[in-house]
Amino acid sequence: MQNKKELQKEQILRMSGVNPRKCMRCGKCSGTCPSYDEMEYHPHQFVYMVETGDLEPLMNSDSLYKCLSCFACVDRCPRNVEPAKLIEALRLTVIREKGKNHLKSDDIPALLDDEMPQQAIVSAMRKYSK
Amino acid sequence: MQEITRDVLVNKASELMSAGTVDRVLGWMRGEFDYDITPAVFSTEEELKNNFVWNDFCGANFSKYLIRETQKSENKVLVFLKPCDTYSFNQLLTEHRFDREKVYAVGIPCNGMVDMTEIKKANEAIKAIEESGDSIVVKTLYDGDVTLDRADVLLERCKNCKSKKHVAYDELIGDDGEIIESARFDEVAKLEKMTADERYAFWQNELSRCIRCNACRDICPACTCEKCVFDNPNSGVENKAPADSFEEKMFHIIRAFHVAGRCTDCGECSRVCPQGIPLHLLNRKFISDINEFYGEYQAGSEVGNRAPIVNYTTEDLEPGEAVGRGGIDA
Amino acid sequence: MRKISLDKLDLLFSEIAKSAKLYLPVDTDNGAKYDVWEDGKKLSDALNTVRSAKDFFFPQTENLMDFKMSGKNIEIIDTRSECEDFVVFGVRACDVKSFEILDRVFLADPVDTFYKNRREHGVIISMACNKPAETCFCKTFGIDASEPCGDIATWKTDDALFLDAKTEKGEKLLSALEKITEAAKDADAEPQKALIKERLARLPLAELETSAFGNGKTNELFNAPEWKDLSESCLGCGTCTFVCPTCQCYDIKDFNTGNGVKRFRCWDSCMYSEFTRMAHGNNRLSQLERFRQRFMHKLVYYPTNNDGLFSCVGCGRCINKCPINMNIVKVMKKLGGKKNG
Amino acid sequence: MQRIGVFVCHCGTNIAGTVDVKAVAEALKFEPGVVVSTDYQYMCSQAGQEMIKEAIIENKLTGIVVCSCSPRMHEATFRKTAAAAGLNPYMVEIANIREQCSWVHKDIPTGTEKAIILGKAAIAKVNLNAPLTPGESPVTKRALVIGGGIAGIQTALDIADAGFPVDIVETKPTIGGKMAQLDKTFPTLDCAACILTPKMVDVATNDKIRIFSYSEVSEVNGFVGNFDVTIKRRARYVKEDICTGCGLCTEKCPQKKVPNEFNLNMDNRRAIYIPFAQAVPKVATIDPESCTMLKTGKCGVCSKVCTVGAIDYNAKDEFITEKYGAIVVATGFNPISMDKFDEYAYSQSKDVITSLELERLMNAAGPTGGTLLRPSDGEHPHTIVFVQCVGSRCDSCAEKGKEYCSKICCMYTAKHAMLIRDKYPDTDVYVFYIDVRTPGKNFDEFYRRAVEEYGVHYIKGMVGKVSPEGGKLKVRASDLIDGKQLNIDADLVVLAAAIEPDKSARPLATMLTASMDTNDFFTEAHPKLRPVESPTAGVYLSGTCQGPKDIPETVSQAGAAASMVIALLCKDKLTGNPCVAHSDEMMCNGCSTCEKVCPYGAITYIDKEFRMPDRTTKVRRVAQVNEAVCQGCGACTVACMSGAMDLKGFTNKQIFAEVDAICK
Amino acid sequence: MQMNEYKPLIVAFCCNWCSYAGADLAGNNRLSYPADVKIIRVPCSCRVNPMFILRAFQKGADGVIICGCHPGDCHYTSGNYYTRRRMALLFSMLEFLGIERERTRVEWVSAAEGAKFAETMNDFAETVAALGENKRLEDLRCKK
Repeated sequence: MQNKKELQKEQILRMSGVNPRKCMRCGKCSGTCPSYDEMEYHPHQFVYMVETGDLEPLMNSDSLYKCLSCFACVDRCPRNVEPAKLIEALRLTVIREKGKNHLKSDDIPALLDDEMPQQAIVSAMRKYSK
Repeated sequence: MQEITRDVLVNKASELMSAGTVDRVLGWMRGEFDYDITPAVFSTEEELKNNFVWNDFCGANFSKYLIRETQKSENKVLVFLKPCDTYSFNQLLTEHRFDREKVYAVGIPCNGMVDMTEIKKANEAIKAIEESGDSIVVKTLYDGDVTLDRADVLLERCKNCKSKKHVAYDELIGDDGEIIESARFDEVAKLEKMTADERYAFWQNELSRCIRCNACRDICPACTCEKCVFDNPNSGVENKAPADSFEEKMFHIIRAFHVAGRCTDCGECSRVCPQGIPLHLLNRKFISDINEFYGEYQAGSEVGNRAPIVNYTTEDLEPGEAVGRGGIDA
Repeated sequence: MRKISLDKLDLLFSEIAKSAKLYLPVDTDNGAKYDVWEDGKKLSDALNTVRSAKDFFFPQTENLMDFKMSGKNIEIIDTRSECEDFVVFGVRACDVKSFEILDRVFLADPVDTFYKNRREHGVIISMACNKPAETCFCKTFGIDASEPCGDIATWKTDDALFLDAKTEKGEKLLSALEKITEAAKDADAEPQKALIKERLARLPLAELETSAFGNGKTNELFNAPEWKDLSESCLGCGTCTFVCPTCQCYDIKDFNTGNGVKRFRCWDSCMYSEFTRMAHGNNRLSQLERFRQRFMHKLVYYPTNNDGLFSCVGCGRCINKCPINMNIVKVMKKLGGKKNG
Repeated sequence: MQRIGVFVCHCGTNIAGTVDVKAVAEALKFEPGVVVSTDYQYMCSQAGQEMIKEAIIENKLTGIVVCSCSPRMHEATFRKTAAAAGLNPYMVEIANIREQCSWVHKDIPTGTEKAIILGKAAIAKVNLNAPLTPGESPVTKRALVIGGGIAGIQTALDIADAGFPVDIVETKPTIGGKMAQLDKTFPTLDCAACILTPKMVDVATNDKIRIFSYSEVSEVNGFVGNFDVTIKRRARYVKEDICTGCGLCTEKCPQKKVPNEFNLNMDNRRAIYIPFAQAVPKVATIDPESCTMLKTGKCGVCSKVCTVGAIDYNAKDEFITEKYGAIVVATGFNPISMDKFDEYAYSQSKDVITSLELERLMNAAGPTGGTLLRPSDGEHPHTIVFVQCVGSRCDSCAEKGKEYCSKICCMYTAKHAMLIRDKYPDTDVYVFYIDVRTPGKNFDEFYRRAVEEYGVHYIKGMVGKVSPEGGKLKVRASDLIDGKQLNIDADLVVLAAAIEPDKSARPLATMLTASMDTNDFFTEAHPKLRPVESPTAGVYLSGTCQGPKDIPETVSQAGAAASMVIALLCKDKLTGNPCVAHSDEMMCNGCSTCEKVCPYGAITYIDKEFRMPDRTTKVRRVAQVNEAVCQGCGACTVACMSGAMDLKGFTNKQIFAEVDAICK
Repeated sequence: MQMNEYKPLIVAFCCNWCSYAGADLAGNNRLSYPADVKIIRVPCSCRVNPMFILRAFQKGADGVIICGCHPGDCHYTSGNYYTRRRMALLFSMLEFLGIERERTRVEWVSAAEGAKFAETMNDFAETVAALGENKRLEDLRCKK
């Protein structure tokens, strides 16, 4: 029997289609991330920690919701690792645990303001409307 | 019944002969009965007028005759090609077997050819055969007239026609057709689903009838060797008659292997086998494997194509993976 | 003459099979073929078998002898086993005639002992052709399909089978069958014979005749220009030869089994490019020559050497089986001048 | 019938321990063709070989079978033995009864039985052996070097040094290649020109070497020792033999706005130009794309100023065909295009440059005269960011970049950083790296000096984005060790672009029938043991056309390639492996199937006239094997359905005989 | 070892550069495998004609194995790639005819893989022994 952690890791990898072993630890994802400063864990750490199975801190971290899903990391990764997809999968894993949704999609309209770029609204819907 | 008439072809041939484009015509010559049609070379309009036929029994594929025929003269020869014949035509060109410049190819549409063996299975003593639309009327000496549905008595290769499209011609009579999604691999798939014992029994029964008359080989447009290894006393594998059931298998496996990637699936082998062995299934097995392993490939679809068996990629599947797939059991 | 009702055919077969292996034509998916009779096997209604009956006396391959090597010694082993008696039932008139043609080759001096052995052990029960086919032309060669030869001749009517012994061998067998057959008058089979004769006369190839061929026509026909056109489409396969009841050419080959050498003979075909290859090469180099050889042999050379007997029996198998539909009829018509026009 | 001698070796107890050798010799006595069968302690010993020789002469043997160790061990030995006794060496077969019998089986009956069978198989084979003579072909004692960079130059010099004439074909107007564009070289920091230009002069003055500059190979025929190569000499509109290289024309040409490719388009040249001062040959070239005279027929300034009358506006491309014994490919590399790396703003800012461009910016002969200035405003940059692995080590699925490591970037970046810090100590230099790879003599020391002595900031992490903003380059990067995202305002960003083989390599490989890998690097005959030979005989590889290399490596390979060439050209005749394919023309139907599987291009087709038995003649297309090129793999023999193609020494019948003997 | 002492006859075609050397290395290291395995040396696995394989079965072999260099390592650069395609098609055909698929095998054995060679041969011999005698591709005349 696999323990829960391993199952969860496997599920995340399957959901995201990401193979973290392809990462060569260049850090370009983190070098490119616009939310870097907001994050406790950075894109390259996501990749590394998922690979080592260290999921708990990631799932408990706000960093999950700091990712803008802008896919800059996906675009620039030289190894096609696609960190954003991995983060998305982690986020979904958390959301699927009952009551763990960070925001409800109904809450979003109230948070909108004129300054907010359309892309952010779309990605917020993408993240929270599940 | 064929959609174009004999007269259209005779006129076309006469026209090309009198224009000096060609000086002879490879065509089908009438026989004693309605069905015993022989490939022949016509060199006068008179001969054409009297003896040229085009009907449901013109199965013969002329492509292979071009090898011999083009060497006879510097002048062009006219050849009528049914869609499936054009694939053999291209394959032979790919293998440099005749000079394209010496041939004037006229593509003609084909509604499928009728299998005389099939008709004779149920009807003996046939006086005459009349074609009318989708039916065939068989007039017998003792049992009166029998009307058959044409679709039921087509040659196997025509029931599973793979293409009504001509892939080579200088001139086309009628409209060109399309490549057809046929069920031609169904029979192969059916065999693959059997157990090994059943398959062995099937082939043992079929191949044991082989009398090594070599008709399959000699009609085959892919078998154009100057001398076949099975005829060459120096090849080390020459043999004449199957003295043991092994030799039947050896001959047919090696023949199928030699034409693998070159066989256009014209079906002549099965058509001519006097013992009714479904030899085309061996070739189709190779074709379906090639399609599955190395991507779709139709021999003869273009001149100069490189067959998958003389090609490779570094990622090909291993021979161990080629066996025991899908339905094939242990 | 004896007769047996058709519903008792199985009884007849089982009775014959008691004393000898019985072969008879049975239906298969691919036409009729001779098979060993056993309970349940039904006599085919087909006009004739796909392959001829010559296989019984002159099989496609036949072991002649074995050689065994030990050290530098060679031992020669006669592999012939005594052939058991057998009966072939339902042989058509044409095929029966073919045995006569083969006999003249194999039983003439030097006698082919392998053939002779099989011939002596075989009993031929022939059968008249109720429904001769459009491809039949036995009449051309003087064969009457309503009066077949053989050891026993038979006629099948709607309800009975008439049997008539023609040879000593046949009489012996027929008398052994007396218990299950009943006596009949020769006249009883006459209506059937008449029907067949009438049918034979109406066949499309009934008028085909041989006057242009036969003894001494070699010079006349050998260089005929028609050979070129006739042979043009010939593939050089051996189908006609191998279905032919009278083709009798064979090759002798050695096969090294690893434990010794088997010397065997197998059918050969004069249509093959390797036929009669000798030290100097082949003596017939073009398909025209090979094609001509086959028909000249049947229609001219054989009759020349055999009192005018043609070595074709008009069975029509080559007409049915040639991949390109070239056959002896077309040859005879083309070369036979006006008569066969 | 052969007269075969069988010699069973005891190999001390190596064989005799598990195989009853006397029984083997006895059993094999009666095999077909065997006239003598005997055993001996050590067949490979002097005495053993003498015994074989005597037996050959005494028994008039036509073939021998030695039952001994692996043919990989002593086949050559026994072939020599046979030859010494007047027997064709290819009439020898070895039955491997040691490695494949006595050593792997335990009990004597089993070992003996198997040894007998192996012996029988060898006898069955030798019965069908035919004496073989290796084919001979003459060797044209001239080499062709394709590419005139440091690799080509070194190869040519080494070959010429051995006394053989060499031609260099170079597409550019001058030889020198990439090295000529470099400023300094690692790890010694000597100036590239100082070490390269003397070699270029050596080439120019060496009477064994001809340079075909501004030329390319357009056709290759033939085979090892006998290549026929057609070289296209592009029209340069200046007569090479007359031009003195005075340069007057290049000063007077009114067309001044032609981007100067030698300086990577960072400055301009004229329509008539000499790429750089030390160019070899030092001859002007007119660029027909830019020349007003050639385009409109009006101008002619260069012709007027030329004192020797070297200008020829009517020049045409010329084709010359020359014979060569060997060909060396030295087509070199180029940095990959940065077009797909938008995140580094290469196309948006002039101040984002590649390392090769930096070389020119730092070079005294470069656009800035050797002072490091920003291309955009000519200001001195104070903060310089180096980005490593741009386009190298990318995932194969990624659309941009290459999968391999470009190998040279780590070292040249250390060099650049060090030079900049040395010359402009007020400059901050950051190097963003994934790994620093410095395997090479004095390489790591060199890198450490950059860090320790020159204070270059090496940061593990990658630059994610460069955005030009207010005259600065905002560099956003991660520092993986510190766990920080860095934002640096840089003045200059230098990209260590991956290198790729020159585009001319692929069509050349096709012409040479030399194989390439998926990245278009030439494949070597063996990755470890034959690294400078291509699998195609007579074609050798020099420098980066085979894979990324630095200068010392390139020069070593160039020398190695040269020595291979010299070894080849020293021979008057080439003797091949006689176990080559052979086409039976009578059987061949000319279908071209064998040609398709031949990895060496050894099969060609001719139309041959055959006398037919009926005294007519017939022209048929038939395959012919070039025995000098064929390596004897046998791929064609199986592809050939008619069995016309057979392999000498391993014929179909021989292998059938072995199978038969084994399966007895 | 089989109870009935039935010993399959196995023909191994080994390419000269890798697998034959691998077999030699197995010998050097005294790694045993059944004596029923008999090796035929060919220059390259691509020299193996399907006719050789059938001939071996005809003459009484119970299993045929072809060994060559690993893909990518062929001494002749591409020979084993052709082998791979040819044998994939041939083996699939033999299976189609109802012949036991375990009787034929292709294995890539390098010159350094003496142990793999011995293991492969042991495994193959065991597999073939489990199948019993080759009945489906036999030539009765060649039976002892």
